[in-house]
Amino acid sequence: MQDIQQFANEIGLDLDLLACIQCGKCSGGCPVSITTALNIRFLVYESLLDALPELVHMEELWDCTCCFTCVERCPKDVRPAELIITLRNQLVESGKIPGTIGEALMGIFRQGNPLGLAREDRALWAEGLDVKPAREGCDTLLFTCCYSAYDVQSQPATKALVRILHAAGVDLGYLGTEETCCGNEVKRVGEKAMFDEMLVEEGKALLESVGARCIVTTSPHCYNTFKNEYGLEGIEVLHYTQVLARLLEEGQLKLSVPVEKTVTYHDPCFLGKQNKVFDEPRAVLRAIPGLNFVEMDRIRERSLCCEGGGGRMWFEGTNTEDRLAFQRVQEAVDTGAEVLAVACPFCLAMLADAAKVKGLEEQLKVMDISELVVQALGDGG
Amino acid sequence: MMSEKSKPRIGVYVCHCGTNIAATVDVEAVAEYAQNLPGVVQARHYTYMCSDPGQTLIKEDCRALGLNRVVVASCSPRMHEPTFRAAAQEGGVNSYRTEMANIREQCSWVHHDKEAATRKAKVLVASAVAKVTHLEPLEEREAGVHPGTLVIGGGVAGLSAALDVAEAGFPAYIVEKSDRLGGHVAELGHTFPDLEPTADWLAPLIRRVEEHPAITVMLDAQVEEVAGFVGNFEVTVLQGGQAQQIDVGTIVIATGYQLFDPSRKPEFGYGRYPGVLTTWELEQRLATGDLVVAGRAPQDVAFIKCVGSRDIQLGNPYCSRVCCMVAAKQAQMVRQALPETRVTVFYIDVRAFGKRGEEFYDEAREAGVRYRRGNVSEVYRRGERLVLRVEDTFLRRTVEHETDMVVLAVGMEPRDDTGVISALLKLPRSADGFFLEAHPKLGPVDTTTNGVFLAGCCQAPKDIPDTVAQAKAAASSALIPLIRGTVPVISETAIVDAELCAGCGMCVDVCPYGAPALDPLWGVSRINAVLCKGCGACAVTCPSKAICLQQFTPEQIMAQVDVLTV
Amino acid sequence: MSDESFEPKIVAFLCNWCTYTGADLAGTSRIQYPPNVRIIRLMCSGSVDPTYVLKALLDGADGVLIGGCHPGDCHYQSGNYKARRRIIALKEIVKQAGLDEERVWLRWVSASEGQRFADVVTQMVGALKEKGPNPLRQEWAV
Amino acid sequence: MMRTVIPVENNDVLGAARGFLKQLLEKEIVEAVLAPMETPSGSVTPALVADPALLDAANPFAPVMGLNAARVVGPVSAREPRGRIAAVLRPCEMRALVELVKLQQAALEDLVTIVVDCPGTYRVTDYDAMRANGGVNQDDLLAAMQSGEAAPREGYVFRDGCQMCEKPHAEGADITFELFGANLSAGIPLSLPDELAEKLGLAPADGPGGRAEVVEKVAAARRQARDTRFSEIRQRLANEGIAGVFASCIRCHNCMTTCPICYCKTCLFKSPIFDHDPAQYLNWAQRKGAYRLPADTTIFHLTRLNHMVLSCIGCGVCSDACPADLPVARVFRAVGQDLQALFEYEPGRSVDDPLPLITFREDEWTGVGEER
Repeated sequence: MQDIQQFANEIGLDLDLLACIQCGKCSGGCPVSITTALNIRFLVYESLLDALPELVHMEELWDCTCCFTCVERCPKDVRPAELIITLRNQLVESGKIPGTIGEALMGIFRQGNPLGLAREDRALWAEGLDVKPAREGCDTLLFTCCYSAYDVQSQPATKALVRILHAAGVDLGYLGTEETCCGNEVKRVGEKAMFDEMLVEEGKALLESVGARCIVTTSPHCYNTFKNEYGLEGIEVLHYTQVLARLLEEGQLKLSVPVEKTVTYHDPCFLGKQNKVFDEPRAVLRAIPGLNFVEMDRIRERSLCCEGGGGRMWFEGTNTEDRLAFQRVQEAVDTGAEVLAVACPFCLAMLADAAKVKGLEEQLKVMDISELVVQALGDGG
Repeated sequence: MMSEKSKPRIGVYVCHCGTNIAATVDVEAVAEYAQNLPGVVQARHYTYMCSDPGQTLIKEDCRALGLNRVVVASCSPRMHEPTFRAAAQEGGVNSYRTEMANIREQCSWVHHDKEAATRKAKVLVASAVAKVTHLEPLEEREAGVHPGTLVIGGGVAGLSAALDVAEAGFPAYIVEKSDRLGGHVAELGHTFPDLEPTADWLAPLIRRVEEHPAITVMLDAQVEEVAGFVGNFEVTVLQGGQAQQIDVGTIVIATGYQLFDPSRKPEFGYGRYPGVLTTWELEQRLATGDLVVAGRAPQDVAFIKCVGSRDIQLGNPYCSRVCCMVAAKQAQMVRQALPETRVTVFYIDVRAFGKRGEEFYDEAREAGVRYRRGNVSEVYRRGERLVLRVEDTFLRRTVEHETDMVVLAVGMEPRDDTGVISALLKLPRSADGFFLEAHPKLGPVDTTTNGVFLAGCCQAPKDIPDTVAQAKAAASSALIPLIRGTVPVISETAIVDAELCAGCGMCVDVCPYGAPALDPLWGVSRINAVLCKGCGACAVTCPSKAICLQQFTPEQIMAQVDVLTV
Repeated sequence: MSDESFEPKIVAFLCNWCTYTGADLAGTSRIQYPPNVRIIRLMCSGSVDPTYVLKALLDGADGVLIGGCHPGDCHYQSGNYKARRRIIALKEIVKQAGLDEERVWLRWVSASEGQRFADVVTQMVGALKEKGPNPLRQEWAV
Repeated sequence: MMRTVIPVENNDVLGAARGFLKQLLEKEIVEAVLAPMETPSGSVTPALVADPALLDAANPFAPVMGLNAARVVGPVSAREPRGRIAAVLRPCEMRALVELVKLQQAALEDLVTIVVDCPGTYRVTDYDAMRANGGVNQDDLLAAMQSGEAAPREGYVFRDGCQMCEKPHAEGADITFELFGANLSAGIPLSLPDELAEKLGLAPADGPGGRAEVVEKVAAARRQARDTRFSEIRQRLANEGIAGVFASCIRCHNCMTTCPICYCKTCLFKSPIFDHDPAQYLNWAQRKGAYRLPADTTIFHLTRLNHMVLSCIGCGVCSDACPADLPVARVFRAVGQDLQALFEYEPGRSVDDPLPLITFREDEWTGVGEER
């Protein structure tokens, strides 16, 4: 136990194994605890007793999505998910990690993105949008998630966001090909050294060098790590839904074209549970004229994870049959919604894919909030 | 310069406090060091100085060696100063010529490094020796007592305390914020561990209180201000916009608790799903017999325990102590009312302490209540029913338990107005927000304010028998000054050297108690010792030190400073 | 100052009701803090005579801590408010006199703030280590 | 208050002033007058004068200050039974009196205060030397009050305290002699309560205008002189520390004895608290390697600062009294300036201003002590 606890402390995690009373709050709330062999409560127990099996045989360690439901709810503040990150770090040190995760890390190392696509192509999505290079100085720095930049499924949302911000008169800048993966997932798959030395150290200097007042991220994952882990000084970090909510409230952004759709919203774990941003995305949706907003049953703190976090974008998981995203799109359909709105490129990918697999594509369109907002812009967009 | 008579002959007694001190401080070395300090005649160390043999050691030394001053290096003076003062007095040394070096709370318990702790202990002993050298003998003093006790709060604790005070022949005044007596308990239909109807015993208790000639009940009333000190409290009570003053000798605080609001645990869907209720709400439902959920009797009822308790993230780290038994009680009652209904209690631990607690737990299981171990993580809806997502830790499997009614066993929290009472009576609160008792073991009903006592859940969560026991204990303690008729008042008052006093009157201006006044004939300050509380504000203000606070004179303090800066 | 071995000596004047009791609570809670502080118990922060503080500084104490009840909580109603003025005045005089007023700390610590007491001492020891020894300790001509 | 002018005949300003004082006795407005008096040997000292005839020796304009007369007003006014007395004071003495009233060392109830605008004063030693060598330029000084350009006699200087005194004008008294801006040969302008004027048979008369401007001119020059001294002494304090500045103190306590504010019957530093055992001195010498004697000089000055600097009204007699010629007044005035600003306290302004260290406000300095 001591070794694991000490190792966790050394890599800067707040894990507190000794506080655990084995109540099961963590495992009971863990979204993958029913569908996979992962039992976080039992892992803590085994750690306390120095009775962990060989880590390499525990493929379920990679099932954790780092949604941090366990961390949020643990009555003793054990921070159970950090045990998994600790164990993943040990696996990374010994080089025993799933191949697809290794490839993603290599992609980040070589090209600055987990998809392994060419760095020079990072800004291709922005062609024709006339986004100002951040180096020319800007009030607001746009930071795109690697998926927002490269993934064709996400790019429409990215473009929409730029159009909206321009329409609201935001002085927006973009780092273009200088931009590199934020590393939120890198940290969570256990590559602590790469996260600290390569991503934070260089990324922090890069972001601060722009001199922007605030950073707006497309992804809750980038938002989370910039806000809570980078130690950025003098820069406000905001998720784009927070920026839009603020612009709407201050009257700088005006939505005039009705979007006559019934829409429900899925809370991303890194935005909702972990950073308590629940109201802004809803406020933005409610501000769209004509839009009929409906809620699912499991929302806010009880939102169901899409299974895209914690490295799961790069690792299928041990149960490909029974995915949480399948349940989630069904829940959305049950509300009568035509659109499942999301605020995260990972959620978009996971849920859109699930709708396709489940044959619900006709009934339910998975869209980013910015894609809905841009429709409401009218001529300005 | 010291006269021969008062030339210091000091005894120094270093306590091991078992291993509490001795494990971290080399007590032998401290005693050896003390032996060479100026004025020290004898220095000893002993396992427990506060024990009978320890005190005897001091008394015998005082007589045999002709000591005139005693230093005890042990725990905080807040703990045992009265003990050692009494021991010295019995040995023939004026009790005010004792001084304690706090080498436990402020040394051995807060430092690991034995060498550094020993060094510090030596310095603290030297400081105490320096101070005791300058201490003068003082007389014990007493003041009269207003016969009567104020009881704040008219719940079970307040009722029990008031009744005991009144039965002893003294007036008791109950000040109750609401419009009725009985507190939370009056809203309970039945009580554990015997399922007795509450009204069977509460109503007679309330009647006895209401009819007692020595008890004054003030409903819709609040304490507005408290002045004075033990034996002589002047309490202003506000009732119906009217302020009235009550003079009492002692005060019992019995303000109770408030229930945890489970909307602070959003994962349970309280306030969102009509089928999710608190144990408090179920109590009312059981009283009326209305257990219908969604139009029908529930086929399945699930209890969730420790809601709002044992939770560091909420700032409620404590166990609320009654929820396990409340759940066992209500689970049994649901089984009685709806014999076909499956009743499951989800728990982390079952705490069935107390008389008949474990038996009551047995009875619940015998009545068919299922106990499953697991802290429910989440509640959501599936069709018409509710689902508890929980790991049954014995099965080592997370399950979805479908149910119709979820009962949250909500814990106790300090009342929101605890701070108001705390400010009125200068009572410290423990980190959890409840009132802090003077000592966790030896003074569980006392407070740091003399003459003010705690009863019931305002001090910490507890059940009815414990509440009544504490209330009766508080009443007994509150009666001591009333029965004695006098209270000791501090001897460490300010005194004036009229030769030095220039009559500037600044002492008069700074004293909050009106103790000093300028003598109209001589133009010098005089202290009314009865009014003096010994704060020392006048002494600091006086530039020539014509006023000094006895036991804290400049000579004494400067001698300590001198030793401590070495 | 880079003298690693320097251990500052702090003389603390603590009010009996709040800070002294808070220091006791740090003890009963077994909260560890550096052993550099030596406590003198007074009844009230309002009875800390500036002359004591001056004496400690001139004798060479590296720091002087005055501890009392938070505003509004004084056992004697207003002793801490008077202390606040007096210590502010004293620190200004100490500064003007060319001495180091940053060696004098006034902190409110309640009876229930054992952790705060430990934190204050820890911070103060850290700050004094940064400063190095009180030069007056070696100064004979004062 | 009424403004009037006392007539001056044959340029005898002093005679007119003496006449005014005599009237106070003759008309039984007071039973005695406390005023600076010329002794038969020619020195000047305050005296309590009951016989009007003796007021021929009074000299309210004598430019010399050995002590602050507020110190002697106390004993004759503080307690009942007492007589009704008029006291002739300089502005700095009036300010000291206000502080002493707050400290209950003097009382205004049966006192008529008379304050005279002050061009500056000499130290006693200089005054005596001048008398022996060609006389004191008192008349020149009075004549120069009109322009505010009164200068010391060549070869002499005003007291250091006077040179940095930015409040040389009379105010806050019952009767004020408003010399600044006045052509005194034409009469002495003064203000006094209507009832007093009536008893004295004085009619309202507008004196010359322009007093405020002259006062401001003098004050401005003094402020400049003061600030130069303050910055010099602050620099020294910062460099040498107070122990350095007062290194040659012989602890004679003269500064404390002459200080009008230091009212203690017995100074703390003369009490047993600072009467250490012989062994203690050895102990300290061993601890520090050496120990300065007489001991406790630095803590004496620091404690005195602590006790009275907020009330320091800047008369400067402490410096004059120092046999070691230490800049006591400069130190006290410089430190006092900061402390008084900190507490927004102006000593000597009004008996209604509470002494800063015996009062408080709950809502002040709320962050102090709460630092995390």
